[in-house]
Amino acid sequence: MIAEFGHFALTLALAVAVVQSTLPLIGAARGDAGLMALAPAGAMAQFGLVALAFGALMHAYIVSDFSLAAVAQNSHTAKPMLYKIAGTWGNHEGSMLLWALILALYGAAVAAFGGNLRDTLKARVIAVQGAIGFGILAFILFTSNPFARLESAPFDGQSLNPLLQDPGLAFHPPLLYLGYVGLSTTFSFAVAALIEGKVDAAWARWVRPWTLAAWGFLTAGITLGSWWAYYELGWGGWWFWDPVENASFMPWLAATALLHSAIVAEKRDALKAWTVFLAIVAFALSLLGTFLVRSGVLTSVHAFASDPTRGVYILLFLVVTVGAAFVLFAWRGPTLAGTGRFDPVSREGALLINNFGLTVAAASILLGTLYPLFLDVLGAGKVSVGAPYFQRVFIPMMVPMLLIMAVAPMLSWRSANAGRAVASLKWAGVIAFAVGFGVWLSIDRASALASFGMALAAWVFAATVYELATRSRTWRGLLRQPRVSWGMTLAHAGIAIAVAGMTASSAWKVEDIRVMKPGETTEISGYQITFTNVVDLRGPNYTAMRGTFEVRSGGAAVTTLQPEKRIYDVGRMPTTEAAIRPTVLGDLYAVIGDPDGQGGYVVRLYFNPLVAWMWTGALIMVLGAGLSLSDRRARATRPLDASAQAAA
Amino acid sequence: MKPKHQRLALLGLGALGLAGAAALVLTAFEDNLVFFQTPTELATKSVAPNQRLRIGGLVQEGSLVKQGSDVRFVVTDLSHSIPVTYRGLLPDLFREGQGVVAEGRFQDGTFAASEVLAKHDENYMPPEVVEALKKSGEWQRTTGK
Amino acid sequence: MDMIRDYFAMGGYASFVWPAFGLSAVVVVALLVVSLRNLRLSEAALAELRHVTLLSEEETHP
Amino acid sequence: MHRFANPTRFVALVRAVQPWAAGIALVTLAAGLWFSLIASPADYQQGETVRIMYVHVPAAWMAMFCYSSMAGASAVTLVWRHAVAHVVARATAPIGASFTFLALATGSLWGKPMWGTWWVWDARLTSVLILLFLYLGYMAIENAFDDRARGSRAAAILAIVGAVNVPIIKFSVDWWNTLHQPASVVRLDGPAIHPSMLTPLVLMAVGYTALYLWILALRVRADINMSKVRALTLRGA
Repeated sequence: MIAEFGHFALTLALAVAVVQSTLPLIGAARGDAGLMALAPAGAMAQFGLVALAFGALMHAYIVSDFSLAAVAQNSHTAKPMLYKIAGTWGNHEGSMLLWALILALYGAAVAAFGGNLRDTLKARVIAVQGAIGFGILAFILFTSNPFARLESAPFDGQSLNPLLQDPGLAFHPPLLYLGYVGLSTTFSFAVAALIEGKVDAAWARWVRPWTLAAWGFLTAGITLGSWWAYYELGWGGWWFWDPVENASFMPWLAATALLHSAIVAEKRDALKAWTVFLAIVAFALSLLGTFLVRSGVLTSVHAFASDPTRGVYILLFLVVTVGAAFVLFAWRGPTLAGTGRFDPVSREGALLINNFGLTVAAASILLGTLYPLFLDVLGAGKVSVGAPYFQRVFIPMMVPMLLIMAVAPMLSWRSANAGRAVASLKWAGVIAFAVGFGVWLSIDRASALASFGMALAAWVFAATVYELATRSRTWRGLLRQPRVSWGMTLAHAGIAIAVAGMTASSAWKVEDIRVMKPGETTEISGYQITFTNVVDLRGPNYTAMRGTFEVRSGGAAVTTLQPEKRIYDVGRMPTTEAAIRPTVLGDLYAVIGDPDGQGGYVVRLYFNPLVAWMWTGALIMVLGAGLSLSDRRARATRPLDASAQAAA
Repeated sequence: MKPKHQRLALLGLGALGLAGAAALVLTAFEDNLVFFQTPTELATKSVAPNQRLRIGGLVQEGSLVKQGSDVRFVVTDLSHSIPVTYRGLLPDLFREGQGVVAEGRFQDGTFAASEVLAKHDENYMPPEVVEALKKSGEWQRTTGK
Repeated sequence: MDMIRDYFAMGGYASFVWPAFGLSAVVVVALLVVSLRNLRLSEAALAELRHVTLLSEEETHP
Repeated sequence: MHRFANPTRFVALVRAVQPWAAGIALVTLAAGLWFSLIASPADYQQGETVRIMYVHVPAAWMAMFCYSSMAGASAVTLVWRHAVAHVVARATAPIGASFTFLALATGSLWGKPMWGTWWVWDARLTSVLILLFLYLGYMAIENAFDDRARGSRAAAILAIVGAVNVPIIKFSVDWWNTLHQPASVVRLDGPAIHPSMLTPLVLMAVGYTALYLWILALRVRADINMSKVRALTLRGA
């Protein structure tokens, strides 16, 4: 009964989306305030209805209503409650409903917080959101209905993929979607601005907080996903340049570029058409990510061709949405010429380089991700473009970006003296050299490249701190810094820390794979590790084999590591639970594998230096985004139509 | 600075960056852009069984055996060689000593081709000249055949 | 006669050689003709417009 | 260079060049055709099909030459905003597209008997196909707008970005294993082609280049005429 209720709410939401996406547009074109007022009401109604539907689906998962096909395929009575709830979005149907829910949430947020937007702009933004919502809701209802009933309900479900039964992954999709779908708001703003033919400082100011929020969630979501891969897959790595990872990384790069270009559009009335273009591209990449992950093309183009309904629908949706936006951009974009002139060497110039670098990097990742698909379509055979491609393309592109990133905040707007800016950073340069040389001399496995990476991280960090110091001058000035600029400083410092973590963990990872018998001791990176015993134990819905390792350093006991190998009752699928001891200097990481039949076990031990820095850096970046967002100045609470009124 | 110079600088910078990025991408793509692989390249890497691929090299002199429409020959790059079987029509340029590209998959150590393409070299000359060169002993493996 | 027939047979490759030359000729000539025609049309349009403007200018400035 | 930025002076130059280009084109193409179809020998390997080379290779060269000219002119348009540079780029596009199409079509006619296939997705053929798409995209963007000034900038940017493809086409046969053979004429250690075959090839190449200049002159003049027509109509309206 509740499921039918949810289904009904979803259908109603589709009807609301039709109204929300058409009438306000007509109202805005005619100047009819009554029709325009439908927009916020529609957005609120849509959020309410989709939330009801989502609640109904979640209820079905909680009470294990196996008469629903989606629940029967993805849940099980023996699952812990957290994973029953997380199971709501741990599958295709539910995750698309989550997508729709978050989209409606953002629409409602624009309606709620957009009190001082121009009426026409607000109506148009919400209408565009409604149109996207219509596309997604129609997709859910016609191709992936989560409320589809089974003829006869099975006694128990087929359970959730054990790999996904993990707290990290339970919260990964909602965070990632808050980021992906958050970019839809920016997209709607861009399309609305194109319809209006006007992009001014007020518009740019409105777009920034939405981009910032989306960017923060996206950063958090990607980090959580990476962290999950790190401890759950048991390979000791944290990023595999897997197409699914790339699908979330490309929108992040575009959103980062957008954050920076929106600043130029707001402060200097330049790069306006470019900013609008980026807003479209960022959401296009989000949709492309959804398409790649949800259509099944990644496993095989042919599998996609044999069961095409879902994939073809998302592809069509992508082509129509983005195509319409690009046509609109081609038609109206050239009218968005800015008035701001600037020298190549200036803050604007540096931000432009940032945009160029990020865009080209995103494009090269896109190429590497799609190229195998193209070849497959052409019948030219299967190839995999692996991590080496991405490393060789992405890292060289990021090096100059990081070099410039340190200097850019020191440059003045319009026209700057690059020599003076670099000269003022001489201490940062000295620190960077000291770090680079220190690493080179003190670590016997230090390659030139890794030392350079550490020096680069030090350079960015020192320059960021120095820039903050010159900006605030005194301790009191430090406290008086606006939260927006604290946000920038934190984000840049976070990047620096994360770069150090990435460099160190890639360059100096120690890996030891061996067969050990209980009682044996081995040594890795200065730790003596004794394999004590293996016990079998019983979890809520799995059995596990748990190995115990005593870790000592110089005779003193450090910790006990207990990696597990689990076999879930349903599906009999094994998973690996790595045991990790994180420290500031590096993670000790242990994985226990299969027994060799002679009393030994395959054991993998890793020492991953500075991995924690990566997560810390990412957290600091998210913190920076949050801090910026909490600043009243970034939220543009005042009516900012001064320029429009002046023009009228 | 004049707008003209600003545009020139932006264009120059953009072109430079784009060229650099293209170079990076092209070098990183490496063997994914090659149309075929030589026997030596294949000797150094493992090939999944039943994986479709293209091999390229010269048809070894004296290796061509025809039985009806079945053809057997050996593709070589002068350091490694691969035996090939094929059933079907051969292109006109196909002959011993000439370049060839075969598409197919490995079956028990021999390469079962489903398509054979001839690859011609970059030398063009009239037959009489070739004869004359051969007579005078100037004809070298590297420039022809 | 045989010589001519042999020549047109192109060593058995007539169906590849002649279309290649024919296609090239057709495309090049078509491009040339279209460009010439466009030039003529544009010149005619310009001449007519000049004539009209001259006339209308004469009308307004007697 | 800036001297010819003035349309009137530029048209005078074009008018002066046009008859010479036409004359050279007609004479060299006539001589080139005579050499390529009658007075040159068959190849020791490829037999008579080698004659396709005399229309294929010059067309391919012109495809790249036209694109380079178009990209260069587009760069001048963007930086110095010279209107005539843009006229040259716009007039070049259909000529370059025609030559690219010819290179692909005649190459296909050559590939079927010699390689045994009309088409393969190797680096050379694919990059030339992309060149054709770049030309078509340029023309589409250029003509998609009622207001000509709007489309021209987007088209110029596309032309410049697409210029990355030109060196890729040229060196694709050296960088990667392709079915297409390496360069025979433009190479460091001198041409690998017998003089009796080089003669028709060079004649045809010169003829194609002169033909390009001739057609370019016609199109440039028509284009400038039409913009005068538009200006007059606007003033009249």
